[in-house]
Amino acid sequence: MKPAERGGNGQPKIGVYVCHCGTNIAATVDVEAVRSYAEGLPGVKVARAYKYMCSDPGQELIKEDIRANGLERVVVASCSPNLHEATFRRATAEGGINPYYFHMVNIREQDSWVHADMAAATRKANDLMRAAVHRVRFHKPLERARVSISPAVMVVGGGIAGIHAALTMANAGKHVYLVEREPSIGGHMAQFDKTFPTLDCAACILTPKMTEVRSNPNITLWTMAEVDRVDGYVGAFRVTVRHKPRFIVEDACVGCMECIEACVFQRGKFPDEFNFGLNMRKPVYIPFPQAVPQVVVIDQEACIEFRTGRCKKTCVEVCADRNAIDFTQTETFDTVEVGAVILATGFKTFDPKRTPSYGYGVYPNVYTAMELERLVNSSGPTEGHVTLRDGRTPETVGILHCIGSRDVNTNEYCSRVCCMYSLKLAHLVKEKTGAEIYNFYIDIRAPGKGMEEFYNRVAEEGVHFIRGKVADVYPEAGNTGRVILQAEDTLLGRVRKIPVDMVVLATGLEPQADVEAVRRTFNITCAGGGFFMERHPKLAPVSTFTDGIFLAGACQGPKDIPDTVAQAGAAAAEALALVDRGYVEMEPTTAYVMREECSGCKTCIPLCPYTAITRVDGKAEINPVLCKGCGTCVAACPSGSIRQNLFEDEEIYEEILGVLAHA
Amino acid sequence: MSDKPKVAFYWCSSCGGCEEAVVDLAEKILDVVAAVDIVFWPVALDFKKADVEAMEDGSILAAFVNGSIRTTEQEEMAHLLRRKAKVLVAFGSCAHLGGIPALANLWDREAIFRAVYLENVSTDNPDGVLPSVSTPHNGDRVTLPGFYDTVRALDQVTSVDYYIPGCAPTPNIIAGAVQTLLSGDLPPAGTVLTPDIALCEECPRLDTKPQDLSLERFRRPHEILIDEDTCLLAQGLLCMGPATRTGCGQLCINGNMPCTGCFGPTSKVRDQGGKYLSALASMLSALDDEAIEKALDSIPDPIGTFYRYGLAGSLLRRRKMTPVDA
Amino acid sequence: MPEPTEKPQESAADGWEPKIVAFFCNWCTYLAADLAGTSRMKYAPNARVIRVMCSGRVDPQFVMEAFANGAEGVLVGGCHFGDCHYQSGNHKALRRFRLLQRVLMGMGIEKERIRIEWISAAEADKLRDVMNDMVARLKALGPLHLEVPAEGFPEVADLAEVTA
Amino acid sequence: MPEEMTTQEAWRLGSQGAGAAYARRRITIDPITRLEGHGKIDIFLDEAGDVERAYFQVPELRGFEKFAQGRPAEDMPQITSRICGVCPTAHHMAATKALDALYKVDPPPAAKKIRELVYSAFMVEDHALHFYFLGGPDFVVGPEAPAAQRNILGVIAAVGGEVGLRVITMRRRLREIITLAGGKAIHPVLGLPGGVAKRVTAEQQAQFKETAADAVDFARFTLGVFRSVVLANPAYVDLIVSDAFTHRTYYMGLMDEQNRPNFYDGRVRVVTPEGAEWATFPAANYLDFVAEHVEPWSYVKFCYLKPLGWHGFTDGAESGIYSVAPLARLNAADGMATPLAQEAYEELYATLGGKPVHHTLANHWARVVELLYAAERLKELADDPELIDTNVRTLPTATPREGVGVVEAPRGTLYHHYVTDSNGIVEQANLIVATQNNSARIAMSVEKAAKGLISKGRVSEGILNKVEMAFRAYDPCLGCATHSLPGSMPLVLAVRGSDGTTLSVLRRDSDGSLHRE
Repeated sequence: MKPAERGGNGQPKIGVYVCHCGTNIAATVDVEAVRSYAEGLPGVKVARAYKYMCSDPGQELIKEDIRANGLERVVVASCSPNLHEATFRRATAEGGINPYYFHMVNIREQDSWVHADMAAATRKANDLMRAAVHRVRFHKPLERARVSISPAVMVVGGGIAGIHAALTMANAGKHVYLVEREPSIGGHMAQFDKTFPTLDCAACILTPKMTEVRSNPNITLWTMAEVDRVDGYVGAFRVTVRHKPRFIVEDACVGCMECIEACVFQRGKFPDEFNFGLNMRKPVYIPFPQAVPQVVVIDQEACIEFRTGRCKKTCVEVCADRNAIDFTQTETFDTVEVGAVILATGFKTFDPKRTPSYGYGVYPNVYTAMELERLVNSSGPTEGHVTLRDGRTPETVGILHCIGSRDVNTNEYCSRVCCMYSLKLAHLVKEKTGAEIYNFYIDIRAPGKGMEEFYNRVAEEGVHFIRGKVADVYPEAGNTGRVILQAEDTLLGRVRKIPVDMVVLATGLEPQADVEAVRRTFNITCAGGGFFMERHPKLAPVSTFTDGIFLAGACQGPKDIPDTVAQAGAAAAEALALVDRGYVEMEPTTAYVMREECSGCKTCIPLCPYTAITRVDGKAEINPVLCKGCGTCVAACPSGSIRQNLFEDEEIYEEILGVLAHA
Repeated sequence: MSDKPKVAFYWCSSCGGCEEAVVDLAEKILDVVAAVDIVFWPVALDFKKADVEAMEDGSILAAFVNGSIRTTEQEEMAHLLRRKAKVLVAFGSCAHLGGIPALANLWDREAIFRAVYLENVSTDNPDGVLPSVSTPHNGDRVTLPGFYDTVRALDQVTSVDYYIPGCAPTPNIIAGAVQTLLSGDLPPAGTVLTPDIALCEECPRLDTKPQDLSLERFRRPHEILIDEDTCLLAQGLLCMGPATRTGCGQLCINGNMPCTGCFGPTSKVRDQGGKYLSALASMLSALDDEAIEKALDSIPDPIGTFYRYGLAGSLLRRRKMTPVDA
Repeated sequence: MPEPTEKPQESAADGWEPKIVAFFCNWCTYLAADLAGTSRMKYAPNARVIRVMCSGRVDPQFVMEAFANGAEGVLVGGCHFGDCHYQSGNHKALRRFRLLQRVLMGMGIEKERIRIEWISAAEADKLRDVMNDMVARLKALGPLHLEVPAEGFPEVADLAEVTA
Repeated sequence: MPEEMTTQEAWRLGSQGAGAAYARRRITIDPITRLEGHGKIDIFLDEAGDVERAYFQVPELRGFEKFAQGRPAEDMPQITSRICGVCPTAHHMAATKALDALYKVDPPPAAKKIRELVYSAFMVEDHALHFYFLGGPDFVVGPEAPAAQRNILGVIAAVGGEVGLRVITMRRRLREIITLAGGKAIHPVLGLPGGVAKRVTAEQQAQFKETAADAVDFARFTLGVFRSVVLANPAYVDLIVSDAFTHRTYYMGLMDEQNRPNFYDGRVRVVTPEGAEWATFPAANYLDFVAEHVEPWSYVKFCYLKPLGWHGFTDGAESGIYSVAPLARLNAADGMATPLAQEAYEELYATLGGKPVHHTLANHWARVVELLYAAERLKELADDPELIDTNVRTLPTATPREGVGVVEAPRGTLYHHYVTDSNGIVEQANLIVATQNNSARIAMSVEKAAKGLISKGRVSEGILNKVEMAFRAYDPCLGCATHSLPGSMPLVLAVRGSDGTTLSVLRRDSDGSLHRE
């Protein structure tokens, strides 16, 4: 552009204020010199120096000059804008002009405090001042846009975190869509027997909440459903949900389970996922007794009708006029608009096959902790009897800690719950079998309420603790079915070989397998270890960098149930705070397209990390709500047709010319 | 002379393509001749500068000057015509932004003379004779105009009212501009007399460009078989279209070759190359330094590519000569 | 209206000081510069910082404009990879920067005069070191005379005289 | 004035080159031509008032040889075409052929045909431009006619308005061929190593056929005009053969294997002033035969035959000075490749007394002969079914290093020579531009004309047109455009004694009127 065309809005009246900040600035920068220098700059009508500009009298100066001298622009040279930009913008607004007619010069953190030579520091202050005066002439009035928020919310994941968050918000009167990909909600907690450290039964505390979800009129529960895509933005996410066919008409099914009885398969023939294949189920089944919804599901892979099309369909006969069975069901989709989303997609347990030395999948009596949870559970595959695959009841059990945790070859982090659930399982097994229990641990980590006490209690019960990692697991000679655990006891300083009937691997927690896909769907980031990244580890632990998307439970990192529930509550509260306000206020520093100058070349579209740019009638269009104002599209637009509020090319060019004194 | 508006044409450092462009008005040129008095056209009419000097200042309606400023003589004529013309029009890429000859700004006079007269393979010049601004002849002198170190665009020598871009400007652009000027309804000074929008807008291939174009590297035209329908950028070719004014009728693209940017940038851009390199680098998929350098190696001549016609008119204007270059 | 400007010093001998234009991203490097202040670190006063939201906003034209108007060096500061507040602005900045650097070198501007650094909000010491190091290198290089050599341009007055 | 001058002083002095005060101090004919900048002639008289020395100057340089360095070779066809906007196609083609050689790649047949088609269309169009708009008027209207009529409008007046329109239309249609097949008429874009960027469609070929057929008729018609206007007029024929426009030099041209001129491809052939073959060589060997000489008073270099050496501005078998362009090509040839052109060729030599013809003005006639050939060749190619074959590119595989390309530009043999690194980036470029080959002979023609027409300080009024004609006969690029619009090239001729006093000033104004001052 030719200089002639850079006139901007002419020569507005500018007020300049230089802050002493006591001696913080004045000791190194000749404040008076800067003030008088500024006075000589084009457009400057008022130039004052004051001891503390951020003080009320200081701000009053600005307001008064705007009123009395009709200032149209304000420049304050003081501390970092990160401290007081908001303050002076407010003062500018209260003076009666647009708050964005203000610009701030940082002569403290980035000048007086970092330089010793007064002449140089003053020269620098002059340069920055000149740049600000140049720049502020081009400032435009800006408004913070308000976007109204859809009151509905969505919770993804029906584990304890999702259940708790959903109930909290539903009870606050918000409509909640709860999306769960399994046939029933409940998540991992539903598979636990007891919960540490209090040993109350998981089902007993979880089931009521599950049924409450079912009965709460504010909750739309979608099981066997997954989020397919997310469009829109905070306040107005359009979420498309894919429903996998259940082959059962949910509303028609009363959960009588007669169809299961009547199935042409006399007994279970297919591994029961809920019990980790420790027992078999039929093609038509209900995941577990307390399942919510109480609705059966048909396994398409297993069902004869699907495989041959020539099944007697005894199930249909018995279902009779309820007509709940529908082999014709197919995938369906729902799209709903929600103001906020809580991700509670949970975790997956570490697969011990990845560390073969422990013999999982090789020796029948090596179990994972989750498998043991089912074995000790009275409604589990063995009705709560700890019975080995070879039918024996174990007399010695080895529990190996930190499988897939605190290990550079698998996961470096501590999974945080393994120590405690190992103690819990040790207690339960001992209680049920009186077996000798050996815990092989690196450290026992028992922080938190009642944890250490629980550790002591289990220790007193005579459970053995061996400080050391098991190096090798191999079968005992003579086909006893037992295996030898070899480990170096780092306390005794010698290698121990302990034969056990049963090995339990305390597997760690890992991000869900599809965490990357989910991350992309919701446009959030993952931190180290692959768990979803919170906006700030301390001050914004349930928020993400994408406004309106919150995190609850183990999808953000390994957690026990109390922390998960607490965090679910926090996420619910954040989401409520957002949707209850009814609107979101946007920073105005967004990018915008000069439509008539845009050639529609599409250069900008893939650059936006927030997919804020779309092509409408052959031209780029930026959604100001999605735009976060990074300006990368502005820098990239090859025809200069994209601009950015408060960071207009002219404003920055003027700053450049301004700081270069002999320009 | 009649009271028809007076028009002057002049060439500075140029190839004559701009004159050809005028001749390519074909039948139209007779209309132009009918509409104006051409009072000055070195290729056509009285060249005596004295006559032009004798004219009243501002007595010429419009002076169309093509070519960049390379010699003292050209600079002098630019100033003279500025004085005599109400409206001074920079005609063609060279006058507008320096044009291809401004690539010489990567060197200086000495380097160019050396290449042309001393180090040239077919030149036999044992005594190292160089052209001189003044050669003695019997106490008199045969003189040549001075040859500057730097090629300049017309508006770097004198103030310019309008620009007609292109290498060469196309007949429709010229006809349109002449009409505008004769209409008396003049656009603001400094206007480039073509649409202020990039080439892609009119490009027949735009729809074939993917929305999420990301390139591992760029291609050189001789490396690939160029598809005649697909966006050239999408084929990895460095097409300057997105950073170049439209109005040319996409001649090069219809010729199945990438745009090389002769119409210059839009009015919102100060440096065509700077802006476009920003856009192009953004398209690259490379993430780490090594991959980036590798990808950038596929642009063997960034300056010659991004400033093919605009080096003189760019923000930096010329190369800073260091002793190493001498 | 003519505005007061600082008269440039020409050589290290008469106290010439290289002038650096710095573009710092709002979330990392600018905060690092603030931290350097609150930590009362001391560094060379040659840089003039222009704040942008993201290093991805730095248009190569800004850098060229700076050099064209007398900057002896340009420093771009952004977040470390993975830390970008806008996910990948710094990646885009780096790609543009590397290509820009090639162009500038082709225009006779030494590589050391243009620099990009990833400085997190916590790395005040790195900011200080980068500032000092860059000033030292620029002093070693000496002034950058980019303006087109004056001898190539007889004053209009001279020409008038000639043409008279 | 001191020999040592500051640059500043030198520039001011240089600036005076265009100064009017300067213009009246000696015979100055400015401008005359334009290769890179417009030409200038300085004529110095001795005490006796006779011509002591005439300088033909080209006061501008752009330095393509230098700024080609560092550019990718494949950009050369487009960059070097900017050497000349009148014959960009010639530079584009020479550069493209240099790329073929550089990458050792042979274009598919269709590509070669498309290239030559574009090139032939260009030759017809450019020769027509010169004959009607530029050189032709000297004859069609007459060298003695009022200057104001010696232009295209005069031609139209002489031969009829519909002819003028026919010329303009023909030219436009020919340039359409270049645009359709080559992208742009001014600075085409089709050339790539190993072929062309774009194939020709069936619809386009249909259009090309039509235009080509008309072009042949048009060329015949033009020959007719030349016969009736020039050959029918003994005065013109005398003028053509008059000694003032005659130099006995070597002649160079690009020939096919039967030694017939081919504009696009072949071997370079050079004949002696007697017409005997002196050398024939492939483009790649040009450095063994062609060299350039530098004079301090012009930015243009002067070509000569290297083995013979530079002996100053003198003609004859001993001097290395040679000539190119239409007449030179015919002199260097044994015949023409197409029937109509062959006829016209024989007629020319029969009329002018056998080969070689040394009369510069015969270039106009030779140009018409070539116009016929180009049109006939254009038709052959336009009718060729292979023209629309879709295979128009052979992708280069060899590592580039060095390549020379040569074509016959309308104004003579044109050499492009590139040396690159292994990545195809130009390290060295050498360009011998058509008119450069002629510059020595042009300088001689000018001096000879001046000497022949100025004596004892007396200046015949005919000198201006004659010097101009001598010059224009070479068609040195845009200089010829002096006739493209009403009016004529203004000339100022001041005769000055050695003492510096002005003896007389003769001036011809744009309206063609002559004044003594």
